[in-house]
Amino acid sequence: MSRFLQRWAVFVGLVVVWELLTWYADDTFFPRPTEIAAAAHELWLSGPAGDLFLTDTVFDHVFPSIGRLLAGWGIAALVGVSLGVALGRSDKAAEYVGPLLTFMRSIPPPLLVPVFLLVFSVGTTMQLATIIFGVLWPILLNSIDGARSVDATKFETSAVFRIPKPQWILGVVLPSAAPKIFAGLRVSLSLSLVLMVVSELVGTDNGIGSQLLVAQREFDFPDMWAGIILLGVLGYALNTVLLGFERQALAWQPKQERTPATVEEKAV
Amino acid sequence: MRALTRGLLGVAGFLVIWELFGRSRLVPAEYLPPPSVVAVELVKLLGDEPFLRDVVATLLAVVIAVALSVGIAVPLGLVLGSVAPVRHATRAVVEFLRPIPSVALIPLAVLLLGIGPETKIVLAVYAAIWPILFNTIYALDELDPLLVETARAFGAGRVRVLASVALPSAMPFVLTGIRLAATTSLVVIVSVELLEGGSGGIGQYIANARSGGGRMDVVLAGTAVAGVIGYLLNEGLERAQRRWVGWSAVTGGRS
Amino acid sequence: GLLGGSEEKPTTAAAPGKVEKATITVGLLNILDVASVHVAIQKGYFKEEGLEVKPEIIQGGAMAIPGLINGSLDISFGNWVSFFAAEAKEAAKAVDGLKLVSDGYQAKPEMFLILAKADSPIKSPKDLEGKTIAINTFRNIAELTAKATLEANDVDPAKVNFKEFPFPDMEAAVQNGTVDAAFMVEPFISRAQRTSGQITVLDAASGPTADIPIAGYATTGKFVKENPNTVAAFQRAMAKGQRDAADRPTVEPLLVEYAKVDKETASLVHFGEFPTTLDATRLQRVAGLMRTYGLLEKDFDVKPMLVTASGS
Amino acid sequence: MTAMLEVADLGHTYQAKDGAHTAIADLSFTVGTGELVCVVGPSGCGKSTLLRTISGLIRPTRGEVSLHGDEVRGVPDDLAVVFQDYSRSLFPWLTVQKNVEFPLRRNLGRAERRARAAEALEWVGLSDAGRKYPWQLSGGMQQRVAIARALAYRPALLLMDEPFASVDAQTRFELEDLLLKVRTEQDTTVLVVTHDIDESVYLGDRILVLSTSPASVVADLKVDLPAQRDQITTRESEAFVALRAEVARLLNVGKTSEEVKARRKANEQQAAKWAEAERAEASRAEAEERATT
Amino acid sequence: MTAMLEVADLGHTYQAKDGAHTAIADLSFTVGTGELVCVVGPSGCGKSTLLRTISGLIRPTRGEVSLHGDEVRGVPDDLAVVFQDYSRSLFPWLTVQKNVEFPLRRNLGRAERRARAAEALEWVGLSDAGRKYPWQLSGGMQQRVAIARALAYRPALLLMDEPFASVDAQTRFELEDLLLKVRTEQDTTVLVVTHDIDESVYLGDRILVLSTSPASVVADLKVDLPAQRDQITTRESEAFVALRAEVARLLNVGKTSEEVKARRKANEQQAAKWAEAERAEASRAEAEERATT
Ligand SMILES: Nc1ncnc2c1ncn2[C@@H]1O[C@H](COP(=O)(O)OP(=O)(O)OP(=O)(O)O)[C@@H](O)[C@H]1O
Ligand SMILES: Nc1ncnc2c1ncn2[C@@H]1O[C@H](COP(=O)(O)OP(=O)(O)OP(=O)(O)O)[C@@H](O)[C@H]1O
Ligand SMILES: [Mg+2]
Ligand SMILES: [Mg+2]
Repeated sequence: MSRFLQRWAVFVGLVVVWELLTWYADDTFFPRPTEIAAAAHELWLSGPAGDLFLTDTVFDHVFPSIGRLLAGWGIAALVGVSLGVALGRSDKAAEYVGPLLTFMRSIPPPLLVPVFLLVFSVGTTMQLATIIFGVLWPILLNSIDGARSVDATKFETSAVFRIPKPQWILGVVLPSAAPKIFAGLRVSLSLSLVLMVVSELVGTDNGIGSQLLVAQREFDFPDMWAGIILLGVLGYALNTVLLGFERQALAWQPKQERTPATVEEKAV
Repeated sequence: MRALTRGLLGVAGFLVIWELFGRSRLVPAEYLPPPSVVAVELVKLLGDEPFLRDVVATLLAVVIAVALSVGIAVPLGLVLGSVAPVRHATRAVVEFLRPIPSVALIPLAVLLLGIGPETKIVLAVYAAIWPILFNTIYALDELDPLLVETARAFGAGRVRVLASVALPSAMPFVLTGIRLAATTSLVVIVSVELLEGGSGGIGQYIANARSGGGRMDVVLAGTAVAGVIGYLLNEGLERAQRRWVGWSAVTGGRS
Repeated sequence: GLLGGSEEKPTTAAAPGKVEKATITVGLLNILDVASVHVAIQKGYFKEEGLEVKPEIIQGGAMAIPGLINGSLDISFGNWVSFFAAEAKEAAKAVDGLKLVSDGYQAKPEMFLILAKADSPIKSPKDLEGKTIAINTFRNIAELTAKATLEANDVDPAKVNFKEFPFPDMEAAVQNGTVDAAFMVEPFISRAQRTSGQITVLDAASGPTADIPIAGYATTGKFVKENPNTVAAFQRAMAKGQRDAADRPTVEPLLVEYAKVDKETASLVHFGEFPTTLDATRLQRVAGLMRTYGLLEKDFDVKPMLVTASGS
Repeated sequence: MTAMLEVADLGHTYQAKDGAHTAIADLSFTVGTGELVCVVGPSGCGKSTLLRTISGLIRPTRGEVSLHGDEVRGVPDDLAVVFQDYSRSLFPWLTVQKNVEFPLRRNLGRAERRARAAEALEWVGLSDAGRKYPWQLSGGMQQRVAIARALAYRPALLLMDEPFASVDAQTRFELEDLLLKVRTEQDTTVLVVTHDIDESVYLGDRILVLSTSPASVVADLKVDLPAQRDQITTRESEAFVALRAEVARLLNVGKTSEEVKARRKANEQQAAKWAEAERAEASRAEAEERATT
Repeated sequence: MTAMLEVADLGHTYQAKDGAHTAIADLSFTVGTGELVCVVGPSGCGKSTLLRTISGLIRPTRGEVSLHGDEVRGVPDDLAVVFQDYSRSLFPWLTVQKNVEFPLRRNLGRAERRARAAEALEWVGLSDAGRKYPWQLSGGMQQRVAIARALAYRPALLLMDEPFASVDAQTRFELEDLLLKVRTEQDTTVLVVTHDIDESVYLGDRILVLSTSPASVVADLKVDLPAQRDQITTRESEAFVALRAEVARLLNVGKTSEEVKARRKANEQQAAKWAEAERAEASRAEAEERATT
């Protein structure tokens, strides 16, 4: 409960400061939070009761976007973790494809959109490709790093007991790498929101990102900010779900390691 | 050396596939020119002074952005990773801020910072701090408590523990975060240049090539240059990683 | 500095005169529409007025208005729809609103074309019903003119899907069937016709939208108030530039240089008009279209935005 | 002798998801300044937990620890610990020399810190290893680095958790004597947890015998041996042998089952027979020695 | 007895940035099937390195290791190791029970695996700790988990690196006997590295004495004691005591300086005096025992 308060007190405090600042500055580009909230309500929550007050916009733009985002992130997570573990445990494989991957990692997704357009043509696949291509890297790199950093004694223990490959990967490498993999997953999850927007720059007629950019172009700042806030809310919600999974998966971590209170002076 | 050969083999394999694909007439060569065509354009570009100036502009912006992100994210990560109340208190704000795309922030950034390179650098920093921040926090979570207890038992204060125990121990993973951040800021900077222009750079060069009638060979050559820059940045950082935290490779990351 | 990359060097220093601000930064896009500025720079029209113009290349319109408000741009090129929408939303209220200082570009036939694949079943505007058309930006001049001309051809615009694609990607999108047709401008039209043999379905700058104004140059009310002479000088130089831009041999080599268009395409492109005067009645047509298709919530009078030239 | 360390009604319970575990039930004892107290007790009885509470790393759930009369709340000044898990307590990114220098105060100056570290490494026989990294050393060598680090720090209170567990017998003797020498010279108060009963008698001014988990004090024995110990003469003394047996006996007090009683008897018989055997061996060795010289 | 393990001309040099370090100079020995060989040697001489090469974890830079006549190239089948660094060799994300079950083959079936793990945990006295995590255990308990894991695996070849370093004397005796029992029942070949000379004699069929670093074989002693050992009768036997002294003597052979010679003499004298003392203690204990019963 106190944690809850802690968390939201700061948040609410910032919103209040923002409200006061924008009220004082009175700038069209920075509307007041209350105006944004009104715009958001108008955009998404003024629908019929039968649809839980959700407007058509939610069904036409928000849900498809979220669907693409989750699919893209999910595929990236699958590919990133499996490829990352493989590369992390095999120096040879890493040497072969490492430079290539670094090279691809440095290519801005917007530049690749035309190429994806050629290769995938259809809207959703192309957008998925964009999202995957953008969010894969943190997962991949962190998984490689995590898989590499399995404690030497644990590696030797598993080797000595001739732990079969699948058990070694699932039972030793993944748990060892789990904290790092989760760091990558979390960075990627919010990155996938960013890429969702990027992927809606081209070739779409729906989506949160596309709407946000239209609002931006029309100087409809309350709507634009509402879009930004929606992304924030989504990011927060998705992250909370992921954190829940993470807590389950990392429950074994010694308490003092989990929240490294040991770094702090325990004594008051 | 052998690692290098293998890496080159990997790249060569990719180029061969692309060449075959490009020549297969599955797609018109103007839309996706094969590497042989792009390579010619690339050589031309490398002799082109304005292009080289654009490369320098992008590179400088990336370096500045990475330096700033490290300067912000590492100390912040140390604080958030080690002081639980602060982490809880800021979590909502952080989680809210992270998913806001730089693309949506461009007009606001221009409004606040003008059209110069500051805008793209700030947007790049905004995107690049997250991997460093999170990797730092998670690395601290993994910190062996016995190391901390050792330092504390010998009278090290909180700051000393952070600087001399937590940071070195987290360093390998933080460096991975920095490697991610380096390419992320490269990507963001080129994207901003590409989408909005305003301050030169490879992205703008590519955008010009595109707007002048869709010269895909120039576009891909520019893309290849961006990729090579990213590769070199990463390679440099990996070297640093091997040198500074060589111990982690031997001990398997953990003490 | 180095961070600036290959951004163009400012033209040589100007003779001191009555202008309040001798060096002005002008936001430009790398497209045909701004040929007149390059002509004016090349021919020294700005220098004659004691002005030094520093072109700042922006890629998207999104940067122009914040750039003006923020003061990084003194004057910027931009399309009328954006300027009117911004003004209607009072986006630039902090700097006394946006002011239009010079006309820029105006449609002529064969400039806004909706193209389809050579072997496409779409031959006439009527065939576009129920199809997907690529346009560069939603809710902008392209969508407005497309809808207006479709309607004029008895097609219900509501029955046509629009998807956003950047101009450079449209040719490919049409070729591989991602969209059925695309709304293109020069030089992409010439390229698509030349390399893929795409065919014209509809000229979007015809009928109700014939000679529709496209874009021009704006600054802020604040800038006008503080630098009236500078603005006037800019207007005079631009008028000359606009006039000369109509001359094809002058413009073609410039295109190759600044817009990176290859020579062959440059010799094929269809240019629009470069009007030499700002005319409220003409511009009001754009506002009217915007009102019709819901881009403006209420009637909008463009006249107060105009800063008319004070003698030349 | 003033009481430097005072442990009063100490208790500690670890909280876990699946229920609490009481590691220390109720401990009270004091240690005077300059004293060397050995703590013996069965595996898992709470010795390491005790050291952790004394060093202020964990707060006891009951009772209190005072140093110089002040309750220990954080980590006290001038304290050094040799952890049982020595290999994890060395910093892998620092060389051995730097590991030893790590806790030394900045104000000592670089040269002084170097000198102290070098000296301590020499004490433990690792002069050559200073520039290596801990993971390049063997287990026993790592343990000696941890000892060197604690000694170089010159703490007022030195806590050691089975500090000689990983070194060979010969080195162990040398390290024991080293510890005695250093603590006399520097007037350090020392608490040593050990599993070796002989060692506890040899080293200690007092021996604290703990019960099985949760730990409580079974006995607090004064070691009535001359302050000046010697691996040969001390270990042969009547008092040493008596104490040794006493400690062994006390260590089994906690257990009460029939089986344990039987085992105790067996052990004591064994001890007797052992002694016999030792004697035989000794005379043999002596004979041999005479033969070789 | 057939030679199960054959080590021939083995040498290992660690490469480091700042020069190479030769850990093993030249080792040759064989171990027969079902034999229990103890390895003793000074700290840092290369014992752990030897075990690493035998288990195929590192490739020796010279010579070779063969098992059943085949050169060891990878990790051989049916091998278990108790690492010196036991705490790091446990998986922190698995409970103790799961840690012990971890290496057991899937085809054993769940119930069988459970049963074996439970049995092994009971052997080492940790029946209650099965559902805890390793980091919730004391050092000695963790070490016993590592032992239980190796025993539950029922390997043909068992390598143990100072497996009893962190447990108290009583538990140590019990674990020694457990090891002897298990290896007889399961006909396991065992190699134990230990620092405790008594332990090496008590446990071993043979004792391999290594020199100081780089390791070479100083002596390969046959332990001429009845196969059936007993903590009491065995340790009192003449042969035991003689061997004990022999090993102690040999361990110092590697050192040649004057100082070391002197120390050796002192040690042997001490051993003699110690034996005397032991006897005295034993009789005292006996007297006491008589008094209490
Ligand atoms: N972090 C922890 N969480 C829960 N229980 C713990 C924790 N640490 C130790 N314990 C328990 O507390 C008891 C005492 O542990 P402690 O480490 O103090 O024993 P010890 O006397 O040092 O034993 P040893 O001689 O084997 O090292 C043990 O039963 C152990 O299981
Ligand atoms: N990874 C390594 N890199 C370099 N040198 C090493 C490495 N591991 C061990 N050594 C060196 O090899 C020698 C032998 O080490 P090893 O661990 O085999 O000794 P040990 O006999 O097991 O000693 P102890 O009884 O102290 O555990 C030591 O001098 C050590 O410094
Ligand atoms: Mg302990
Ligand atoms: Mg060893």
